[in-house]
Amino acid sequence: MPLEYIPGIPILRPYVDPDNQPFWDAVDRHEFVLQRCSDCDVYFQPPRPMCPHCLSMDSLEWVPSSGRGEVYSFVVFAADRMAYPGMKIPYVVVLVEMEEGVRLTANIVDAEPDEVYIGMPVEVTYNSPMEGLTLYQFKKRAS
Amino acid sequence: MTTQADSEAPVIPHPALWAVLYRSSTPFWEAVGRHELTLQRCSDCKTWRMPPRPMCPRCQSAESEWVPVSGRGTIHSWVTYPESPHPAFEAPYAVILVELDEGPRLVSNPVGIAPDELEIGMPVEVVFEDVSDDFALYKFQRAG
Amino acid sequence: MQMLEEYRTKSYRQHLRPPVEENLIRDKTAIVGIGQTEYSRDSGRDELDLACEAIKKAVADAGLKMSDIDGLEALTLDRVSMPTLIGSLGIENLRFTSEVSFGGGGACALVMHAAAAVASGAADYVVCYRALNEASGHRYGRGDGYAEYLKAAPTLHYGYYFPYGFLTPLSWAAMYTKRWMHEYGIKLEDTGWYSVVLREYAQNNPEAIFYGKPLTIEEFHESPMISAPLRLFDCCVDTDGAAAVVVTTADRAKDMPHTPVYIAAAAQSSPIETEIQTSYNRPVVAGLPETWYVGQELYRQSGLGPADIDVAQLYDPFSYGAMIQLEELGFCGPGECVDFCQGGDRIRVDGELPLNTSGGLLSEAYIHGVNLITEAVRQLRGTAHNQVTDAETAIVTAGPGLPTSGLILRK
Amino acid sequence: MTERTLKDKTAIVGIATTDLARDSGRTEYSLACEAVKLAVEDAGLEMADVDGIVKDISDGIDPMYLQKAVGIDNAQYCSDSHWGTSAIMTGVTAIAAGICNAVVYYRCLNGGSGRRAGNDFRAAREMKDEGLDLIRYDFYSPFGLLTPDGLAAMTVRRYLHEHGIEAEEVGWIPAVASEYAARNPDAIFFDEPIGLDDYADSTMRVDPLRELDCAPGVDGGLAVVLTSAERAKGLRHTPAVVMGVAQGTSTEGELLSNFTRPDISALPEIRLMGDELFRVAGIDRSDVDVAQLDDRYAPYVAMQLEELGFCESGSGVAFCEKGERLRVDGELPVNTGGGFLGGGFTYGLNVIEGVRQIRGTSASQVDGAEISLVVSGAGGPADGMILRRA
Repeated sequence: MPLEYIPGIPILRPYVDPDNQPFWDAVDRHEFVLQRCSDCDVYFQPPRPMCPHCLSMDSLEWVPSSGRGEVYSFVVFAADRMAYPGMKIPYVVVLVEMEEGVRLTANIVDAEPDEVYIGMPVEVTYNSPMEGLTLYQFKKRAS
Repeated sequence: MTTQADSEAPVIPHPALWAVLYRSSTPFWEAVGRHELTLQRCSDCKTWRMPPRPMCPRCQSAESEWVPVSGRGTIHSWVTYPESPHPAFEAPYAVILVELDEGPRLVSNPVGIAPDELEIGMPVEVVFEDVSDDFALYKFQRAG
Repeated sequence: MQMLEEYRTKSYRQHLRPPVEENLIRDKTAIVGIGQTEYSRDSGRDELDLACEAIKKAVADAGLKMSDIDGLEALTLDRVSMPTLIGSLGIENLRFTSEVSFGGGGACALVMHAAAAVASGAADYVVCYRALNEASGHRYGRGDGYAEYLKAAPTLHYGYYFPYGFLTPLSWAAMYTKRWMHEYGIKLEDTGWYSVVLREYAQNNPEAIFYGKPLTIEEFHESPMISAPLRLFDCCVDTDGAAAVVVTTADRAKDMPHTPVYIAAAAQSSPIETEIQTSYNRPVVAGLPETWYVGQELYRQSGLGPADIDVAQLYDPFSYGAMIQLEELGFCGPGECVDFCQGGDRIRVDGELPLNTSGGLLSEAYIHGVNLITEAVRQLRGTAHNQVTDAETAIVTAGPGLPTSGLILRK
Repeated sequence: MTERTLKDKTAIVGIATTDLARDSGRTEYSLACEAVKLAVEDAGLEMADVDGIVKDISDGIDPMYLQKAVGIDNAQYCSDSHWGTSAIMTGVTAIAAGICNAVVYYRCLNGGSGRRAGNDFRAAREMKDEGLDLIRYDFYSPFGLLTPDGLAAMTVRRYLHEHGIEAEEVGWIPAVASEYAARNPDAIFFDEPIGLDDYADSTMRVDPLRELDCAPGVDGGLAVVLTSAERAKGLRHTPAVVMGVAQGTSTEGELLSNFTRPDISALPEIRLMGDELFRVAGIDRSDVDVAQLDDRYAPYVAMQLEELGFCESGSGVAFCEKGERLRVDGELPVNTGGGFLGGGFTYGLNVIEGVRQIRGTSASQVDGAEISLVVSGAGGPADGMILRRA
C-alpha cells in the first residue's frame, strides 16, 4: 500500500530559516543535497551554521548526495494514538543511513509495512502532499 | 519554500476573550458576567487575594471565599497609548490602575473621562460592559 | 565527538571532571522533605493549584515554614509561572531560582542544581517541583501535542520529522528501540515482564493510578501495538498531579524530623549530537550514552558501584527506556536486560535489584520522574509501600534518550 | 552562616559579542555559535574545557543545538534560568560546588529585526504560551494594557507622582547613556550625544514613557565564560573575580506589572538582591567603582540607585541631575558602555561592560576601576553581581 494522505488535513511544514534553506530549496527542485565541511570532509545532519570540528563558519557547503542508503531502523504507525491525523495508518517512518554516512528520516512511499526491514536498500524520491510543499521521501531500490 | 508562519496567519481574538484561563480566576469572571464585582479572600486569615490564586500567601490556606466589594475606589496610576499595540483597541486610549476602597487594585479602562482629565487620586466607581452573552468587562467612571 | 566515540569503547574520561574532593554536594547535601498531590486522570484543578499543594506538603514534611524556603527549582516545561507561584506560596524573597531544560531528563538535575545552590551557600532550603495535567490537559506524548514541542523545544530539526507524521516522543524512541532489538536479537515475545512487575508494585500502592488493576503477562501480549515495537502496556500512564522535594545541607538535615536522605552523587549529561529521543546521527543509535555517562559519574562521585545499589528508580517513559538503562548502568551486560527481567524475580522487592518499587511511570504516575525521587526517599526512610528490607542506597535516573541526569542517594 | 559562600570562588574569564545590528540578516543559531566561539577564544580556553552551559530560557537556541555546532562534547551542567542574567548565578554555583570546570553563558536574539520585545506578550498570548505570567495578564490585556512598555509606564507615573518629579528631569539618564554610547563603537544607537531638549521632544510611546526612555531592540549574540578563580589565574586576561552574586524576588512580584504590592513605585527585589549581594561580597556601597544598571527603561535607573542604597528614596532622579555623578569621573559612573539605551536591550551586555571595566578595556574606562557592580531585572525578579580585579 503506497503512502496515503487524508484530504483536508494539512501536513506540517518544515521550519525553514537561513541555516537550512539551501536544503529545502533543493528539495523543491527535486535535488538532494547534504551539508559538509569542506575543510574537515565531514557531513552533518541536521544542518548547522558552524563546523563543530574546526569552528569555521565559512567552510560549510552543500553538496549533491547520491540519494542512496539503507534502512537503519523504522517505526510502523499502526494506531491512532501516535499517528498524525493527516496520514492514513499504517504508515512507516524509516531512518535511512545514507552512503555519505548521515542518517535521515522520511516515509517509505512504495512498500508495505511488513516488507520493510533493517538493511533494506532505498533511494530518495519526492512527493508533494499538498500545494506548495515538496518533501523528500524514500523508495525501494535494487541492491 | 514557505514556512509555517507564512502559511497560517494567526487569528487575532479580542483580548477580552483571553481573560479566563486559570481556574482560580473563573469565579471572578463569572461574577463580572453577572455585573457583580467580587474578590477572593482567604477564609482563614481574611487576606485579599488579587489576582486570584489557589493558596494564601500569608497563611498558606487553600480555603477561600468570594466577597462582594463596593466597586468604589481611586485612580492609583494611569497610562495612555498614543498608538495602539493591537487592532482591538483604538488609540489613543487610557488604562487606569484603580485602588478599591477595600485595598486591592484592578487594572481597567476609564469610561467618560478624557485622557487629559485623568488624575491620580480621582474617585471612581465600577460600571460593567457586556462583551458577549455571558462575558463582561468591569470599567470605571467618575464617582457620582 | 570524542565522548561519543569513547562511548563505543566505554572508556570514561574521569580525569576531565573536577576532582571528587572539590565536590561539595557529595554527602554534604540531603533531601529532607517530600510531598505530592493525588495522582489522577483528571484533577479538575490547574497546575498552579497542584504545585502549591505538593510544595506545601513537602515543606511541612521537612518540618519547615514556607518562609524558610529561599530557593526554587523548576523544569522549563512546567506551565506554572514562577512569579505567580511565588506570589501564591507567599515567599518573601527567594535567593536562588533556576530552571532545568524541558521535562523528564531534568528530574534529577532539579535536585542536583538545588544541591549545588545549598552547597555553595546560594540558598539554604530549595524546593524542587513538577506539576502537570498530562492526562486531562496538554499532552506532551501524543500526536495532538506537537504544538507543545514546537514552542518548547528547538524547532529546526523537527522540520525533518513532522512532515512525515513522525511527531511523538514515544515513536521517536521506538526508532532507537527497534535498532537496539535488531542489534541484540531481542524477540518481542520475550518482553513484557518489566510491565507486569511494575503493575504488581502498584497493587500495594494506593496512590498509584493502576492500584487495583493488575496485569498478567498474557494481557500484556494481547495489548495493542502503539508504535511497533511498543505495545500499549509498554507505555507510561498519563497523569494529573504534582510532586515536590526539599533540599538542604547535610548539617541542617541532621536536626530535621525525618531520617536525612543524603545525596551521594548527582550528575547531568548532554552529549554532542543529542536531541530529544531523535539522536539518530550519533555513532551508536542502539544505546543511551548520556545515561551511561551519568552512571559513570555517579559511581565516581559516590565511590559506589552497581553491586552496592539496594534499590533502583529508573525513568520509564516506556518499558525499554528503563530496561536499556539497566545495561548502561552496569546492572547487566549489553543486550541482556530482557533476560534480566524475565520472570520478574530479579526486579521484585526481594530480588537482586528491586526496580521502580512504587510502580514507576508505567503504573504509579507520570510526574516527569519527580515521583521516582520521592519513592527513593521513602525507600531510604523505610516508609515505602513496597519496602526493600534495609535499603541504604538508591539510584535514581531521569529521562533516557535525551539530555539526562541521575542521583545516588543514601541513608 | 558557615564558610559556605560563593565569594571569590569563580571568575569571568571570557567575553564576546557578535556585531550588534538593527538587522543581522542571520539566524539566532548562527549568532549564538559565533559569540560562544569568540568568548571561549577570548578566555584562552579550548572548547573541550567547557562542560557547563547556562542561558536564559527566552533565547531561541537550545544548548543541544549549540553543542552540535560549536562542538561542546558533553554538557554536564545545563540550566535555562529565567530573567535577567540569573542563569550566570546558576553557573557560579555549579563551579563553586565542584561539579563543573568551565561554564559558558550565552544570549542570542534578533530583538531588532525579528521578535521585538513589545510583541512578545501578544504573540505569546496568541500561542497560549504560558511561559509568561498569564494569570496576571488576564487582568491586564482585556483593557489594552498589552505591552511591557505600558506595564512599566504605569509604575513610572506613580513613581514620579509620589516623589513630585517632573517627567522631563529623567532626561539626564538617556543623555548620559548617549554620551557613553557615542564613544563605544559596539553601541549602535547614538552617533552623538543627545541633550535634554531632544528628550523633551522625544515622542510618547506610552505616556509617560517616551521613545528615549525605552531601550531599543537589537540583533546580536553575546557570551560569557566562567571558571574557578583558581583556574582563572593562568588564563589570557585579567580575571574578573565574582565577589558576590545574588538574586531577588518578592511576593506580589511580577514582570514589570507589580501592581498588587503595597508600594508600586518601589523595586523590593532590587533592594533584597542588593542587600544580599553586598553581604556576600563583604563590601560597602562606597567601594563600588563603576555600575552597570538595568536601563531597559530610563526611570528604572533612578529607582535602582535608591533601592541599591546609593541615594535616598525618591532622590534617584536628583542624583542623576546634570549627569555629573554618572559620568566617567563622577561619584558613580553608570552604564559606561551606553547601557541598553545605547547598545540595545539584551541582558548580558551589562555584564560584558562590567568585565571590560575590570580589564581596563572599556571605551569609557574608569580610572583604576577595581570593583564593578552589575544589576539586571529591574521591575521583575532581579539579579546582580559584584566583580573585582584579580
